[in-house]
Amino acid sequence: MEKIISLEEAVNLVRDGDTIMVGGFLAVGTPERLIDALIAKGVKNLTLICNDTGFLDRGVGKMVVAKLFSKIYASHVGTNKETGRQMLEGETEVILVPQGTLIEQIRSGGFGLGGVLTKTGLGTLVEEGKQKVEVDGEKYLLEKPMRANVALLFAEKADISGNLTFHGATRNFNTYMGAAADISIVEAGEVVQVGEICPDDVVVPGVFVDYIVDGGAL
Amino acid sequence: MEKIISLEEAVNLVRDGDTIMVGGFLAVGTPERLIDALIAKGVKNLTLICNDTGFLDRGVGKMVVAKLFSKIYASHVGTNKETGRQMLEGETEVILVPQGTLIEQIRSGGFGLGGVLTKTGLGTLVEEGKQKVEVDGEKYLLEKPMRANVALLFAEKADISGNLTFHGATRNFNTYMGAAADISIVEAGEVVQVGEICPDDVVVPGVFVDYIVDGGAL
Amino acid sequence: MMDKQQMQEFIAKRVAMELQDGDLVNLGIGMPTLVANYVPEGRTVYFQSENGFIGLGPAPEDDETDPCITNAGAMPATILPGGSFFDSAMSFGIIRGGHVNTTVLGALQVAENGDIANYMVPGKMVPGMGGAMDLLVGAKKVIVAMEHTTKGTPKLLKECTLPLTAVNAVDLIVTEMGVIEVTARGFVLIEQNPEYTLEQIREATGADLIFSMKLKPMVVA
Amino acid sequence: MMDKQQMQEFIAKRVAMELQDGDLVNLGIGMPTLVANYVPEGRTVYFQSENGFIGLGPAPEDDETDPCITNAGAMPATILPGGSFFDSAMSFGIIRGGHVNTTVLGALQVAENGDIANYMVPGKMVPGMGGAMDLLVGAKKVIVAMEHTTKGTPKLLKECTLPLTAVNAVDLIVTEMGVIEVTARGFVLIEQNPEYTLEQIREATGADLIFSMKLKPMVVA
Repeated sequence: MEKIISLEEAVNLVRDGDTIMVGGFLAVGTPERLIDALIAKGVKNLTLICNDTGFLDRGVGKMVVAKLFSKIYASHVGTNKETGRQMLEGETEVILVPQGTLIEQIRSGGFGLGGVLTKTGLGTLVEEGKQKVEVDGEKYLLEKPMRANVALLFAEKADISGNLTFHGATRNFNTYMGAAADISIVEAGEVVQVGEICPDDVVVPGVFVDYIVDGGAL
Repeated sequence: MEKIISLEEAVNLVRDGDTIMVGGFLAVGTPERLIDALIAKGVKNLTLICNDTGFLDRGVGKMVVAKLFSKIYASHVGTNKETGRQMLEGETEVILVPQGTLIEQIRSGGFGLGGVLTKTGLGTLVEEGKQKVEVDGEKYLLEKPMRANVALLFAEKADISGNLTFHGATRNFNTYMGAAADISIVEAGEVVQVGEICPDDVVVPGVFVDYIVDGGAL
Repeated sequence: MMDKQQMQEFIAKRVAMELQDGDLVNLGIGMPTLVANYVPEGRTVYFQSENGFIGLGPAPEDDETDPCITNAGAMPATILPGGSFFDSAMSFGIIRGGHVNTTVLGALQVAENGDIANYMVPGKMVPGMGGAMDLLVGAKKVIVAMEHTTKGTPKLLKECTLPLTAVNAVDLIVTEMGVIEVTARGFVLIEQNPEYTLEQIREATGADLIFSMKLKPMVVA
Repeated sequence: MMDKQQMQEFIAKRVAMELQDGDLVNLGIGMPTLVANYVPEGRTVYFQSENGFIGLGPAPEDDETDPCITNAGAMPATILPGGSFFDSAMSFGIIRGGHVNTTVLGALQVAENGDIANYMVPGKMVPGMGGAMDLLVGAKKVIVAMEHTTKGTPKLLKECTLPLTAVNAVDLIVTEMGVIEVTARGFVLIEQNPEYTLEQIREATGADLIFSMKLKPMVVA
């Protein structure tokens, strides 16, 4: 059950037209090497699900600049003026999603739930075209589960069975995206042998990780 | 912000008629001292939300034997014949909830969500009287959020600001019940000073913990 | 004739042959638990315990028991290297989300459309569903491991008479008599324990039983 | 007259006085961030950062920067003893679930019923709502910290004209001119910066402005 693959093998798992989820929050906890390799490979017409679109020169922002996306789901795109330009000029469809809703939609997709019932977005543009559900007299927006073909994630450490640990504010969306994608690839800052991570310390169990790229060996 | 209280102060926070959530899975990860103290105090007419009803002599099972509950929500009561007796003889109302639904209902209650959309229980007695919601042509049961007046929890270790860590299979329902209760009380195997738990290692942040009883000092 | 223990081992051994290398598997309490002892050589199977971990290992030696490490039946357990502990929300996210390859459960009744009843007998025995409803809905493959009848009364039926645990959930049934696939056409016997005749198996089954064109003897190592 | 920086510090100082001992507080990007510098002595306030931690501390010294510890604006940050890191699901569980006592946000417009617009100007500037919609819905108390007008154009209005971030969400507005409560009767001025006359404040406000019977001067330490 060796999950370690090369950067080249990893990016070959992403195909034109795929929906990808990418971990990270303003490029903190983002798999930069996987992103660089995808740009070098030149995949096309991707749909992105990510908290934000990073910066022109960091995180998924580099992929925006390289025009890999035809559609973007994100909670915030204000730190990357190229996203704004593509959106305003109609080159890329950008769907803004409240951050807390976005992570729950991903968790729903990964955890077999039918969606998210939230008050967030009620009475705003976010509710347009969406089903509302009343629970005990209170109205909630129904936000649908999200899934992807491939998740590209970052972790501080992975054992070779895919158990992950994190440092600092890098967990963000990395913890649930693996569950919600058909294929999940983790760029790990350090890869260790099975048994080197105490079972009490595992943050994401290996069942959600299909492949690991050793960030240290690159 | 010292959250440490005595066992006596802790049980005085539970009042007759309260709904309580109790952590633990078949009495593993259950706050046994809090339970013993509540039995000694003799609160009445409680509603219990717990994974199961433990054993006659362990976990919340002791409270069942002491007849503290008028209503019980649990996924499993088969290990405590007294629960079965009270249920069959109509002394206590027992509502059986699928385990994965129960934990999500608690999480929903604590996390401000409107409920849980799940296929679990469809076509069974569990769906009786409940709303169904269709999402993209698929039917889901809507299971409502759950909240409690008081949560009684167990953790391996707590710092005095309430950050918690766990060992082994004791996390179970302990991680989310604090969020879903007006007052949460943790019986900690060990209490340490602020700063002694690395921020990366915290499993439950102190914001969900109102009071701590030092299990080691009892 | 096999005695009860032999019968259970026979069933457990046959179920174990269904487990594939790398599978994440959840075993129900009781007979299904035995399956862990018979994983075919050369296959690595990870066992999930719904009380909160992956990497369930064998029962510990008496002097190594950790009260915080128990299986879903609260019996002392161990965790294997590479395992991980987590809470119930994660545990059932794994289960409901389709990340468990196979679950093995016992049953009181199974219907020919895959309905299953295994959590209560009204007015009599109401232990509750625990994690079974989620496992039946979420696991990719559901195997029922049980005796073919309850003292002669069929458990494989046209329709369940007891309250259902899940609808259309069961994929495969392994009993001491044979291996039965649950298909759109109903129960299909794909393996026959040579100790029983086809007529005996049909009689012990409370629904139509189709004999597979590829019917094989049920053999375990 | 205060210059822009003085004005922002003045507003931030006044907002800080609203924070109570033990509060969990989330500060938006920009001016609200300044509030952390002015927590009244003797009060311990915990800052939550929606990118995943509680215990947000001051910016680090240059040689102590940890690239994995940043605030919600991706700027280098520190975590205080007793802090904890977590993922976005937990972070927004805390926010949406009502566990944040106070959030301080900027705004483009606030309406007299508490509606707020602060995440986009259609066709022009569309940064996105980030965590703001969740904070506005989930935090127990919502304080808007902003300049009273945009170069003379009122930001406190009868109705917002920009797309809303949330409805009926704002509790208190702190500007360089005064402190305004959002009540069922509309905007109520409860504190007045003595540098401005009541008439000036009324003129700078695009909705009815009720002067509180208990109107006080707006004073900061």
